[in-house]
Amino acid sequence: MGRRYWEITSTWVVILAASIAAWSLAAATLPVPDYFLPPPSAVLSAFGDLMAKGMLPTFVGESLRRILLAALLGLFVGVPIGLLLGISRGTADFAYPVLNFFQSVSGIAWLPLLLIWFGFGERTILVAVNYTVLFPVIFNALLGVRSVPPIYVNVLRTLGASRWRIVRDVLVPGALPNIAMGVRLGLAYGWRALIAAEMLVGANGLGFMIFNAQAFHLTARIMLGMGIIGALWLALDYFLLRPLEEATIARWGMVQR
Amino acid sequence: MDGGALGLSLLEPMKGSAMSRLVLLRHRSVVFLLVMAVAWGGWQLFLAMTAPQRIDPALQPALSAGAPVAVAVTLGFAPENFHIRLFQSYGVVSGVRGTTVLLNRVSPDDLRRIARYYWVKRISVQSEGVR
Amino acid sequence: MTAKITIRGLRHEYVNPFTRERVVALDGVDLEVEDGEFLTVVGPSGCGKTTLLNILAGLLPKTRGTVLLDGREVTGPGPDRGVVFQEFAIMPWRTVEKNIAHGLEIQSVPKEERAAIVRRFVELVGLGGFERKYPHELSGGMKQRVAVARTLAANPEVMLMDEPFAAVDSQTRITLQEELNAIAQATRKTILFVTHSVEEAVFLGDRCCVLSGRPGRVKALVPVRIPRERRGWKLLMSDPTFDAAKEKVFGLVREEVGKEV
Amino acid sequence: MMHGWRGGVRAFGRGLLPFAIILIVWALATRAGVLPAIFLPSPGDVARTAWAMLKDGSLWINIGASLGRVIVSLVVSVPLAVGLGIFVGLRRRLSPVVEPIAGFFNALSGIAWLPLAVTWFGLGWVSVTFIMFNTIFFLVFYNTLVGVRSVPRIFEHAVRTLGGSRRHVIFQVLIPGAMPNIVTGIRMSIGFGWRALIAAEMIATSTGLGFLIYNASNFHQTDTIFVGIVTIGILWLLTDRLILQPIERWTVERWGLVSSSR
Repeated sequence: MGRRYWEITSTWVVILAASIAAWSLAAATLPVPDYFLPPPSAVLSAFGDLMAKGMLPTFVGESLRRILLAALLGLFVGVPIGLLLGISRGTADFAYPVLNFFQSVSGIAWLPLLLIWFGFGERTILVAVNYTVLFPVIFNALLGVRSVPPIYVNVLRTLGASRWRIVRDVLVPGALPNIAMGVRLGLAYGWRALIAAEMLVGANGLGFMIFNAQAFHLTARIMLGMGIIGALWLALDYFLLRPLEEATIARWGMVQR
Repeated sequence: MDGGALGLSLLEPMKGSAMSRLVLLRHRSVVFLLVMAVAWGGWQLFLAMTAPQRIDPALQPALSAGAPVAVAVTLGFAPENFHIRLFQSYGVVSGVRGTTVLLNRVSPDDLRRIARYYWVKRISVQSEGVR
Repeated sequence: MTAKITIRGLRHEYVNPFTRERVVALDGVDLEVEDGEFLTVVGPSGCGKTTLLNILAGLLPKTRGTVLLDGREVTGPGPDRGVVFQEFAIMPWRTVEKNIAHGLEIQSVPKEERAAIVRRFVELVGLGGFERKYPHELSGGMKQRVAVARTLAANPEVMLMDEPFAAVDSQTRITLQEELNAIAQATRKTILFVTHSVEEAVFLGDRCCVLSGRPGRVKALVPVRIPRERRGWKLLMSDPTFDAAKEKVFGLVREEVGKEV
Repeated sequence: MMHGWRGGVRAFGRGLLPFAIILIVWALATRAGVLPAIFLPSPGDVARTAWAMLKDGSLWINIGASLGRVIVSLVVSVPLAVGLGIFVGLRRRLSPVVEPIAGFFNALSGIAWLPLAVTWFGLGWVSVTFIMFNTIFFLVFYNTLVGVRSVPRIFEHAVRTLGGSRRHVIFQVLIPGAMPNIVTGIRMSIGFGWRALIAAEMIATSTGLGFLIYNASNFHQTDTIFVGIVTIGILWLLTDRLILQPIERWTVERWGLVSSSR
């Protein structure tokens, strides 16, 4: 196995070096205008430039603030709503088709309407992103409660548990894996909706950064922005979202559905 | 959606099997949050401390008086649209001279906020800056 | 008469890829299995029973020693050594029929012949009527019957079984043991059966090979002189020869349980 | 739980009940004049506009444009992504390295590519289709790759002890074993693909549902926006029922493998 570890890192080095070399070569030789494919060095200098001008921290800061706000809202508002809807069969059957429909219409599709209601401002972005995050969270929390195997509920009933205890000891823990998945899915949609909303509304943020850079043919900034968008999501996902999901599944070893 | 669908195993290809996944798991996300908090806090502290150096002493009386002032904000580079829009949120941008932005009717509090931007070189009284 | 399986001076070490720690699982194993013999292998947990079986199956490269089947060195997995895994390992995306026929498909046995063989083994393991079902629709016991039928259908020289009945309830376990006994009698196959249950080892085996604690080596070979025909569940209840053999093997294993290194 | 078509009708009816109630509440709110029509048109207005757009064909054109892009992108990128995902997944040495890279592009796929696409292909359907293509491709490719690499080794051992060669292992174990992940990848790629399409159509093209509703908002035609949004919702549910669930039922559910829910 040890050999494989070295083998993987060496393949890594080879692939990275080769792709950077190919990129620089293509940038230098391809018969296209410069702004079509800036070399890696141009992206690095764009990074230095945007840091020196204090623009990059603002763009990253704005985007992160919005997505983390949506995450908090999703967790502390979306999850409770989903659980409440899921607990009683009546509301669950009523809410399921509605939630399914509204979840399928992404936040971005609502953007034109939001522009009319809230205009080209921060509020439109926040509503669009939070809508995109909230519905998958609520939908999956409801799904989670409904998918708890009835055997657990019956066991507690035989022990004379009250409805509240059944909710606390079975329905909520049982729904956790779905809740974690719903949060991850919601934020994945939300992150993309945020980038799109920032492009359309033109407020500071990574979406705006790459969209605005395109207008001035600053392709190096576009590539830098894209790299950061991808890297930020991976960091958020790896450090916050996957642990959330693994903690719920790992603890109970439950397989969803 | 299974756990791996959107994530990746870039940073954990060869995890030691000795430590149980759960301990490592909690460790990883808590460290991330701590590092972010400390970095953010340190950064704000750094900005707060370096801010006064950027304000020209001549502006002190106007600041203590509490009335809006007209200032010249000198940057280390020619301002882009981004900076102009930023300054417009603090006062009225009356002109740009190379790397200096002329900003009128800035309240003392806003002035201190502008001074916190690390990319701002110096904030001086406008008349003197214009000559 | 040369032995079906000959093992001489077999040693196997596991190297932990991260900590470089070396664990000796088997050391100095010498064993011969006669043709048509039903040999059960039993020992304390961690004595390398499954390692021995995996090496015989060719799934695990040995560190040192020779392993021969009909005189030929064992290098990799092959149809001559059929394996029944503890976790069944039958394909969830294939019906019972298709799973049993899997080996025959690989050896490109013609369709009609395949169907006939599959029908024979479906009856032999008592899965009549379940041919069209998918694994997730079967009980643990039935899944294991599919695995046994699949291995037998491929007509291997030797059948290697790695604690196949461990994950099955005790009632089904006894019926599976009786069925395996009947199959062994009918097919005269050479079978090497690894188990942690002493009773199962004595009930099934012509001989019981007791492995010592880690590093595993052959501690003793206890013959069970009971003809196959008489091996039924009544035997388990009260039979002096059976009880004597069981006690002997149990004693040998108990000695080893406390001694893991 | 419902048997036969009568059960189906009752379930369908029960499914529509909530929407009926919402319609009624919506109608009452607009009649009561809570909000000016510009903000919230009455269901009647929306229905009339919808009917008008259906009659003059403008709705069909945009539906056709959007659906066309979805179908083309799916037909092109799904087979390519599955094929490449399996090909890379089988390479012991290559796949552990490609997986994180694919993970990165997977995290980036979608609307973030728009500015670069517009730089390369300019405004228009090429850029939009490119966005659809890369959203679908990377999601399916990554999931296929992860799927092939996560098939339990025990199945490979089983086939090899039956005398199976590498060919048997690939076609009889790795590909079917990866199916749950591949199906998940396809389902997610449709979800993300639709969203990316609508956003891209708003920015980079002059046909399609995204453009329709964005353009309508410039002229404060709120009723057209509602028609567009409802159409998007319905199209999504159709693609989900007609494309996705048959695939899922035919492959994964039939084998009883756990295919993660939405």
